[in-house]
Amino acid sequence: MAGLLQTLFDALSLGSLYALGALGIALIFGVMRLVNFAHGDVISFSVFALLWPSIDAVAVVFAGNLPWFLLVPFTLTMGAGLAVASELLVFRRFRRANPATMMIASFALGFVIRYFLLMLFSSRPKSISLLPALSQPVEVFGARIPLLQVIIIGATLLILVGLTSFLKRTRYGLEMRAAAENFTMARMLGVRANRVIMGAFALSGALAAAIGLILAAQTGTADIQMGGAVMLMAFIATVIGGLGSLPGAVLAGFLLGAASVVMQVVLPAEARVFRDAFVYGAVIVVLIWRPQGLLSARGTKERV
Amino acid sequence: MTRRGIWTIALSTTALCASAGWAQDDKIIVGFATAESGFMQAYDKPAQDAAMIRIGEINAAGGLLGQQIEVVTADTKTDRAEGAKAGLTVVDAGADLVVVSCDYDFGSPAALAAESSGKVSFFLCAESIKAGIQGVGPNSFSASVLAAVQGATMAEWAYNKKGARNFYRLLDTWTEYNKGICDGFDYMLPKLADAKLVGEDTFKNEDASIAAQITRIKSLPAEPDAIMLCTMMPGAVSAIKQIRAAGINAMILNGSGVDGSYWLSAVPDLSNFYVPVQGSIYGDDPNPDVTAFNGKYKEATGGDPSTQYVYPGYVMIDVWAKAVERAGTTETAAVVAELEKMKDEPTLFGPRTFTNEIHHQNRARYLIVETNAGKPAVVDEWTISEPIPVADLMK
Amino acid sequence: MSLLALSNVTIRYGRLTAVRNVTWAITEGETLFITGPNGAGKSSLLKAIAGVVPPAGGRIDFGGRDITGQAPETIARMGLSMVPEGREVFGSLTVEENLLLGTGMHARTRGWRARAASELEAIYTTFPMLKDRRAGQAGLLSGGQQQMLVIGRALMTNPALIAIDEPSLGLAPNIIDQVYERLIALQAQRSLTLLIVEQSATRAMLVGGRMMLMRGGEVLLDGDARAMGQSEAMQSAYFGYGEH
Amino acid sequence: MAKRASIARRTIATPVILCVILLGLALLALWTGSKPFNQTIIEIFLRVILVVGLYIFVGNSGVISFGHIGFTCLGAYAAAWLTIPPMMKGISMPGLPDWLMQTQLPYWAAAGLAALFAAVFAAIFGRILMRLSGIAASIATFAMLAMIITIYSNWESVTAATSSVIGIPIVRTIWPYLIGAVLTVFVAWGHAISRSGLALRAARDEPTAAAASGVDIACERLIAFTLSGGVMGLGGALFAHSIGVVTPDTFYLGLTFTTLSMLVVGGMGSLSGAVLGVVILSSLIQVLRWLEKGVQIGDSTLAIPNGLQEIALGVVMILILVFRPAGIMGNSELHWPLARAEEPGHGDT
Repeated sequence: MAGLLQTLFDALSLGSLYALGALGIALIFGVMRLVNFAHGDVISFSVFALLWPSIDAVAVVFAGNLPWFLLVPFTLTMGAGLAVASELLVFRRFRRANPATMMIASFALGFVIRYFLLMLFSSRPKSISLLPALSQPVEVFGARIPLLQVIIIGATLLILVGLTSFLKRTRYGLEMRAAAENFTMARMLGVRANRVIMGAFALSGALAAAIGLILAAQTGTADIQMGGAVMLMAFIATVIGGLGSLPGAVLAGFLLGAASVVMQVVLPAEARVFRDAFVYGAVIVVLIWRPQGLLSARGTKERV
Repeated sequence: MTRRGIWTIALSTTALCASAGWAQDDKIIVGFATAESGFMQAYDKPAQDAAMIRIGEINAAGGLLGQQIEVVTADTKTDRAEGAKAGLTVVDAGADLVVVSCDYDFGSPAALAAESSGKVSFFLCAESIKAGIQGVGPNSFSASVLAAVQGATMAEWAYNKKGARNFYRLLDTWTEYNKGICDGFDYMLPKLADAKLVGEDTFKNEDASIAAQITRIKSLPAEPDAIMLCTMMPGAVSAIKQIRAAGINAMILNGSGVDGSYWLSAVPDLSNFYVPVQGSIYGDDPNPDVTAFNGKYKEATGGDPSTQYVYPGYVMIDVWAKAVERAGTTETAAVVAELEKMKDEPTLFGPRTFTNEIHHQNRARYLIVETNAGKPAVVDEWTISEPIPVADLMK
Repeated sequence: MSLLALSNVTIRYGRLTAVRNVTWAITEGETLFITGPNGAGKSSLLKAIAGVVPPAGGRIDFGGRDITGQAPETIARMGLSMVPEGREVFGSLTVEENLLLGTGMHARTRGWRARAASELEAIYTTFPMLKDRRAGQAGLLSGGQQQMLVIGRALMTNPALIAIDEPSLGLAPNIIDQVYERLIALQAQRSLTLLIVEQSATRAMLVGGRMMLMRGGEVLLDGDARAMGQSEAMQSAYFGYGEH
Repeated sequence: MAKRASIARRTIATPVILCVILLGLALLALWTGSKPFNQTIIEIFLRVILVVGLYIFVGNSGVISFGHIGFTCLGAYAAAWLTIPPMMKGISMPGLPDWLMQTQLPYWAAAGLAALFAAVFAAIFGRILMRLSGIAASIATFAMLAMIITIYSNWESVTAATSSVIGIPIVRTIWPYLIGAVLTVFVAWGHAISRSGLALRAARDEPTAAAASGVDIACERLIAFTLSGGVMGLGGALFAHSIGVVTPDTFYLGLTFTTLSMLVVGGMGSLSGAVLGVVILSSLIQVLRWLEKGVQIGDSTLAIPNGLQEIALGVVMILILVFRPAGIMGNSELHWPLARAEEPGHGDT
């Protein structure tokens, strides 16, 4: 029982990461059909933003020591800031470009960010102790769950609720949803493209930063590559969730998280190393079964 | 997104510089085909600095065979294809000894290039059996100790000194180094009466969360006495942090890859945590000369050694230079022969042995560093009862 | 004076030219039907007017200002509202949300909510059906209802001119009649200018007003719909008899 | 058929010019006589093979594939299986079937078989994946790559898992690589002007129209996918011989994005673009490395800080794409000077 509960928490907390990532990618994909490969690097960047540049092994923490109520907004702002900057400086130039071009551009941008960090911090992973209070276990129905897991799940739910109400209640949210479903039509109704896209980037950047915080708190490491793995999964989640469908992205994110946790649990030891092969196999199956994604937003034009 | 520097195309500069082939055989040249940039740089540079210190000492003492040792370098960019190029570059530049990257996977292309040009090559600190005869050829060596020895050492030591009986094995399948540690552990465990493996699991270094693996440990009837954790940075920190966060306080045994205090801040008050090292960077090495060396290193580089992986670089030049002195030439066959004669050759960081079947250490004296309440310190020293047979290493 | 004026507008997609040097103008309150067979360039023309496809040549003026190559939102904000082919409702949004989007351009001005509310009421009185479904997903509406919705949505922007692409596409005849009834009524009460693209000329002849016939990216005929109905020229032009 | 011949005559210039460029590089390498530079040119040829291989599918179908490097991996390991001395294989990869364990072929024969092997797998995967299109297809291909890599990184007994597979004979002369590249260019050209290639490009440009005129898009894609899979396999095999070691992670995202970037920067829809993308980006990197090492200008050395090379590279790539969103060549091809540039065989579509 306790074990089962534990597994449930494991699945949820991993799923949360993927869901947040998928959301961040889906938001941008929705409004401009951009597969943003720089997303992972925004994640890393917002973590490194907590450190002073230095290439020696020991991390020189600066903002990392802030109390959480300052730390969190600071990091989110960093992420959002970088994302918005990337839209202003790079992606705005690619409005009429085809998706492949945009994709490679985003990749090149991520490349630049990554090597920029590398230059400032060297390739050696830095260790930071974010919110150390979180790294001890708590009793939940007889299972000892790492407090962090509980918080991750809680925070994710909070973010999801917040984002949903933003999208549902506010004018801005309404325009964003409309734009995600059919950008041209929205514009023909006077929805200002740049405002919406900018908003999407800000949100997605903040989400990336949130992931960065979680990863950093969980792994205690700031690594130039840290965003990559999550971003890949998130990216896949966005697609099997249904292009431009935010709920789909979240759903798929949680499914992927659950899938890899469950596989880790049920597979026999010798097959366990092939876990990802099974996960990706499942992905292919899902794509064949529903190429348009689990919850595809009606009217989303296929343009990649 | 990738573990490595991405740009694997293109012409290496040094290529052109070296093109004219100004090989000058009246000089003794050490060529470093190592990573000056990218992922491996953080691992190659410290060892290379240590090597430079030894070279400096030798030159200060009148040089080798009465000649000053010169150094040429080429950047592998942490990339295999670039590595092959870098190897060829330093060979073209007349290197008598080709020093290649710490990691076998990244060092081998350069080492193979050296081998095919009949040069002696040394891996800075690769710890796979392949880093030598088995993976490159008869003229290739490694300056470090096999990963397997680390796993075996920890198992035997924990069994004898800590009374550990129930072991759990957690392997990060990312690199050969990680697998090597666990191979050594697997080799040693059956030799320990009534020690048993109560469970095992694998993860990937980049896994965002190893919660599932931890849950498996926690669902054991009883917490194991010791967890053999075969992994390396950066995943190691994450794994350790998550294990402790889940309330598992069992003894954690590691390879040397997690040595260093630079990451301990991530896991406040870490305790019951053991690492085998060739020498102590914490200023408490039983051998005062090691502490003295640490001082030299700080002078030279402005920082203390951050891990024990600094030391093999020093050992490497040390043993090679001795071999050259004894052979009275830098000619490959002679130097290799002298190296293979070395039996328990004393070095600053413990005895070294090379034979004609293995150019690596399949047995070595290790210091055991215990981290207690976040403070690492040498608590013991251990040498495995017998060398690990090459057959077991090759399996 | 003319509300919308095109001069020598040309539209190209890569190698192929969809519209060739088209020139015409609409005056306020007018109803203009553009008819013609598939690939005549009708829709391309509307897209260019709405700013979705930048014309390769020529110039478009609306309300006395040059809007050539302007962004769709800018044009919409000037009071030119477009109802594209295939209706394009936002399926995942509710009916009311779809309508509210129409007030996008007022979102910044103060008191837009109030205006939106009154606009909504107006639309609901015109299309009571929408009121019943206000909270339902727009994607679930029937074709006819969706057509009403997009027209309502266009009205929410309270435009000077509405351009509608194939309003009767895929609708049952009796529904089409309803749609047009509403359109005509609206035009009367709001002094709207209507620009309607239809495949078949018959509807235009029924409704009356000015009609234009396009083929191969060019305007062949332009005149009174009913009058044209009788003319032989119409027939031949439409069906391409007497090619030379 | 006469029509095809005329297309061939009209477009033959493109592959010829490209091959002349490649030959020029090879001669340059011989002239400098520097081993490292020779290796550098070999690497360029390898990239040409991979990027052109990618072009055969991506360029003609317009579907971005993240999976092709998987076939390179298959090819590289196939070459390893076929060329490593049996006793070494016995140690590192004991799980190999006996007949494979005993075979040891010359590298060129192995490369051929490796290409075939990769093509077969491409055909199998393609059969499943080609019904997808757009980004769904892209993700599916990536999932395929990830599967291949995961399996190859963990199948101890057959691929030696993550450890470097060693004992692959190293080929350091430039000719085999030149031949491989030239061959690839002509294969790509041949496919581009074949009925299938033309149909595929038509489907890329006007999907509905093509489907209406009875083009079986899935089938045409499958052909291109298989062909390019084979070429990628060839590239993998030669790659293995160029450095003598293979590991699965060599053939993952890094190489995938390197090759994709070169294709897109060069011009996704253009064979010349594929080749020029490699040559141009390669030389760009070379220049940047010079700067990084520092160049003598008068008596002062100008050097850019270490690590800036990659950053500059990324920035330049973005700039190229800003000013030429369709890549350097766009959709057009190299032609004899004065001859009008056009896509091969596009004259009659």
